[in-house]
Amino acid sequence: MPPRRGADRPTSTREKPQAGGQPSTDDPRIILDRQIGADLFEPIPPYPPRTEREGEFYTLADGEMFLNVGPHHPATHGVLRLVVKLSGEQIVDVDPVLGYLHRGVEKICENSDYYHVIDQVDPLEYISSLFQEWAAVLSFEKLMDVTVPRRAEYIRVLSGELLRIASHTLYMGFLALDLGGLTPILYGFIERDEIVEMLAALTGARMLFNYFRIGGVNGDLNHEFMSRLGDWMSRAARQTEASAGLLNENEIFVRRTRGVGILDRATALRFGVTGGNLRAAGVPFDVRRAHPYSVYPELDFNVPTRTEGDSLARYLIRVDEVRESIKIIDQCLHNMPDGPVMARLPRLLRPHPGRAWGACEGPRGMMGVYSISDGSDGPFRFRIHDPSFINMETVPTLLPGNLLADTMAIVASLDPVMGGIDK
Amino acid sequence: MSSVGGFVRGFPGQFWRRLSLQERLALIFAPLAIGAGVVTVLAIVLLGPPFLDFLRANLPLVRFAVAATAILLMTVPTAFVIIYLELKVIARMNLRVGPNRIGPWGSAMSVVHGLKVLSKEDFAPTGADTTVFTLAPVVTYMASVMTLLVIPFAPGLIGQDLNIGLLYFFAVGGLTVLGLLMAGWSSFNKYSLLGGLRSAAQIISYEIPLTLSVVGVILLAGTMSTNRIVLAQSGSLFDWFVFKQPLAALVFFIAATAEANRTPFDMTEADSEIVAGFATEYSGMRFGFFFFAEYVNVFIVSALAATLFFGGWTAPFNWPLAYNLNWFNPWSLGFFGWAAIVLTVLVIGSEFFAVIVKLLGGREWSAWDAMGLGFLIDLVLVVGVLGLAGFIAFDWVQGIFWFLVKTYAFVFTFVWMRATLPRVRVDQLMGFAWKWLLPASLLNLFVTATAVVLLNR
Amino acid sequence: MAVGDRGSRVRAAPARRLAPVPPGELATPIMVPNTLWQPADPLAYEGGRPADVTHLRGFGFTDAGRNDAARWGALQVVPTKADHILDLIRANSLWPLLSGLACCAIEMMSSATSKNDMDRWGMFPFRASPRQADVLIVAGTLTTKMAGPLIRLWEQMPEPKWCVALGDCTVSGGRYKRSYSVVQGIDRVMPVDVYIPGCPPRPEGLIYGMMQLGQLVKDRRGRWNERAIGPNAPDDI
Amino acid sequence: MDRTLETRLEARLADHLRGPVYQRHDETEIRIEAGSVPEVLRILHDAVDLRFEILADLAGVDTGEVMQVVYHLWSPLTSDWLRIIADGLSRDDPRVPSATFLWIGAEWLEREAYDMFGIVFEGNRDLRRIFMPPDYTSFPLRKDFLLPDDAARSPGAGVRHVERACAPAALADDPTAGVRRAPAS
Repeated sequence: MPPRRGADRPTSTREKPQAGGQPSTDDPRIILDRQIGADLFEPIPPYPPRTEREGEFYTLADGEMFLNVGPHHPATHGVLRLVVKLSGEQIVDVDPVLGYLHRGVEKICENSDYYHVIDQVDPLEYISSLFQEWAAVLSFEKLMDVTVPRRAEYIRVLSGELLRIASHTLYMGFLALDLGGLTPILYGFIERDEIVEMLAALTGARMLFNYFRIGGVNGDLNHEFMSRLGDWMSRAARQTEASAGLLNENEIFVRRTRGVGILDRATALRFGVTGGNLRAAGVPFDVRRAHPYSVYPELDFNVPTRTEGDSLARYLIRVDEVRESIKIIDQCLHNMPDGPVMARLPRLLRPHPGRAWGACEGPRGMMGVYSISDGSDGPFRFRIHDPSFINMETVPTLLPGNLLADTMAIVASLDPVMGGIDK
Repeated sequence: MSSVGGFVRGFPGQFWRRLSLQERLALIFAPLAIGAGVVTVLAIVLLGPPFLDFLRANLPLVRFAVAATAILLMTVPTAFVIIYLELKVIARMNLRVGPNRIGPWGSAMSVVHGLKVLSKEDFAPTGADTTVFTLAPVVTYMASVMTLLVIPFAPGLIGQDLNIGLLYFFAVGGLTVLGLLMAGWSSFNKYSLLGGLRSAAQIISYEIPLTLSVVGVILLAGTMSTNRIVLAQSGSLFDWFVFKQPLAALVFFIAATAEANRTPFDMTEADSEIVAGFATEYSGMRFGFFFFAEYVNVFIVSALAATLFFGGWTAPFNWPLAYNLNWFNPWSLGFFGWAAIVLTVLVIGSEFFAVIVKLLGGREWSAWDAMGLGFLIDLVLVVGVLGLAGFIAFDWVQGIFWFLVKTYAFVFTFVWMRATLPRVRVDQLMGFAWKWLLPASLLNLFVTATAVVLLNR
Repeated sequence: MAVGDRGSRVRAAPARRLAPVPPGELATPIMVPNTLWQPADPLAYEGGRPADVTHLRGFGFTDAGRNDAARWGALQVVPTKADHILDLIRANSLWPLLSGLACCAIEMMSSATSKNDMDRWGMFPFRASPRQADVLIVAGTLTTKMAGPLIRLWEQMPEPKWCVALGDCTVSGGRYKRSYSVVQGIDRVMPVDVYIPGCPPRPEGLIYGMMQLGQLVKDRRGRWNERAIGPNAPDDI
Repeated sequence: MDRTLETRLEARLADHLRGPVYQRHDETEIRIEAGSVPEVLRILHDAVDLRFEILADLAGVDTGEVMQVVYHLWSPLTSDWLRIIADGLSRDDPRVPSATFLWIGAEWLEREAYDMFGIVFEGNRDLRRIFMPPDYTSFPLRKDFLLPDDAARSPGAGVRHVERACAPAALADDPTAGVRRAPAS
């Protein structure tokens, strides 16, 4: 039998075992083994600790116990697994275990050509696929010195901001759901469905739009998209305000999130956190402004910033960003230029050998792609940087000291997407 | 010879083959019905008087047995109704449709869910303490059901009119936590354990404000018998205790919400934190018991709130109770008279409506369909008429009506809160109980006692 | 381990029906290491050998399977008509397990929300605990690391239970056919009743699949343990 | 393209640079020795005229001959992304000092690079596999970890191998045979 791993078995809290502990014989697991005459029991972890951190974590003090949250848990947003060390209901330490959704996308991209890569990066940020495509095509366009037509840029910004709103409405809903509220997630899904349906009219897919192309976008705006968008824009502001008010004015929600999981400015910078979580800590870092990449320099919008850095601030930042995105969409619709939506490119893309880094601002932070070309028709190295990965890395810092009930509140307020974290 | 034998053997077969389905049914069931009727009449005539004497001899015992059975039987449909209410109301509040396929407007959905849960595989996880694991749902369910014994549904309709009714209620209702704790401990699962401990802490700390908030009512009514508390509020709308004890009513409602483990105090089965709390490892029938007990609890706390603060079965306005119908004494006809009346009404009415349906519906309605529909229509009408007559004639029908109206208003409020509110944290929950509810109920008790003393002087 | 018997066939295969490959290269077939799950009672499966396959085809017809009161419960004593009625009931109240793996999970939730409401057929609420769920909707890519926990979830669900493979990745590996860490179709590690292709399928697709599952439940007439068993790959692979 | 950044970098990092500062589009690229990573990152982070305070990315690269560790930094003082390539790690035993003393966020990024490439970051206190299972032995993103082609044409007919059991026969004598080479830029 291959070594059984993981802390997902109950462990004795009666004594203080060594790292990779040897619990006492009244451990229920040993009794269980005797009952069924099998040798299922293995200490946790089943191997001597490989790092000092692991040894420190898997050593239980008196009155502490491990709780294995996930990989299947109603509130882990996918297949995240948090091994939580509890004393009572208070969290002592957390060890996130990733990789339950590691699909080897980078390897597949390095074995495909540039067109397939755009399709392969879609399922990473499966709530907001376009931004991962955007980072990829930014990097490829730098590799190939392609200039994108302005109309294509505007269409990219338009669809991207729509998807940002969809992602943020889902974020509010999931945060409320993890706090026990049933209704906001359904209201959020109403908005999200509206948006993905209109994007489906534009791109042909509901979730994994394979829409952006190197040097433009796949198709021009069509009538159904514009009519749906008009319908939605006529009530978007009112709807978002209403669904945000459902939570902002809820005393229980505010009490659950204020002052919880505070991520201060210095820590956020040392972690390299980007996106709303960083802006909630007081750093006005937004790639759209800090390092303009599309037609964003021409557009007028603010970068909302807060200083508290707690869950409530992170939530309110998202609400403000939805307002800003609506402003941006309005401007895009008003100064949408005419012209082609694709640059003239050869069928077979063989850029000169070189390296390029493209980054764009996704709903969760900076999406980056570092691609190396060796002159063939596919990237030699394709590196995907996902903001959720860094956001999730802050969890072992934010959680200890809080109660178990706050675990999911904090994780949800960081807005992780497991597909992006695990690649 | 063979022909005779063939005739003898063939006769019943041929005769049977000639009959239509209805005739066959009639041929089978008519003798059975006649025989059963004869046996029944004989049994009533011969064994009736001594049996009635026996029952009359020890009436309280019989009364208690009947009441207990009736209450136990009544909990299941109550739970079904409330589950359906929750499914549907929450769906509407979520801008959804909710169940609408099974039964009219999906009204059979909860029944189907319940039966499905009961028919699932039922096992205890390896390493669980099987005895405790099995007993826990029973304890919870029985604790909930037993509290119904002192709820007055209508004048005269109460399981047992104990003079310490409220004390009994809180004592027995407190047993619920025992079941939850047993479930959490015996499940061999840390989530279950956390849920059980949470429920213990929560329910025990909310018992105190709950009980204290009721003491004011007891002072005003001068009794602990729920029946007399209701009587003390009889009269008009403004005799209800909610107007004399607003603070107590508020505290009671909040504490009762926590007592029934309802949102925003549903820490014990907080989905997003501890997977399903104490019920994580439960499946099949045992889980069904928990499932029912939760909703029976909702009904019970709603009923108690209506009883203590909203006048129980008393009408919100002065209603001429027991309207005197001199021209018709229902008891003068006796059993057979009533049976004759009901049968004639049903048969004739069914035929009448069946004819109408047949005429309106035309060909696609077969005779049996028409008769079935006619029977349904007639039944609905008869029940409606009888109910109206009963509402006018008997005060207990009125009592049940008003009682259920008030109770389900509260049930709706609970469902509404569940659809609206997030969940509070454990420490916030405890802090609220000890820092706010307890002082409030104590203040209310003090003010009430002072007022009672001053007014009585 | 979970597909150990298939693995043995696989190792036998290439020499016979495939171009010869350098020894050792690309040789090790996928063994989804079922390291987390073990049957609670090893004797109940395959005559005491710790089970490699986690489905019930082999088990349902052994004596242990027939006489396993815990597994069959009351269903053994009720007649078939009653089973039919029970199946009507079950087909109309299918509680999915709230377990999303990847992208398709979002569409799974979307199919339960206001726009297209699964609750109309009683496919709600999503249960958080596998003990109370009827349907395991495997929504999203199943990686080799997640296979063990998923099999464990499946084993924790009480009979009768059904499995729905939602999305291309779960049906056949889909766009991750070439990946080094993805199970090529969950029917290599667990039984599947309904396959719903699409990347991801629309919510209507999931609802249609669930209605098909209800039809399946009715058709089986109480023989819910005779379910179609993966893998869908030919046996001689 | 920020010309002043080039002069600033050359002024600050003259003795660490290995090759000229390379600029293209909105990126500035410098190559350094693996050993000098801590000093360079420290200078870039602290120097008042550089202030590269956000670690945008940390990537491992296997060029077929050598390993690289690539850092991307962002500074409010320049309009360029700064790319630092720690070059010349041996494929047999790639080692590089950790950046966690400056950015604790680099911890998981280095774990990922270790998981995918086997690059050992000295000073990282939690250098385990992060994505693949703990008992996994291969390093998938190395160039000699070959993906099988489409299911129909692959040995095993669609049944995927999880790991490379051993080095392919072709690679036995030449460890980089059949491996795509990096561009010689």
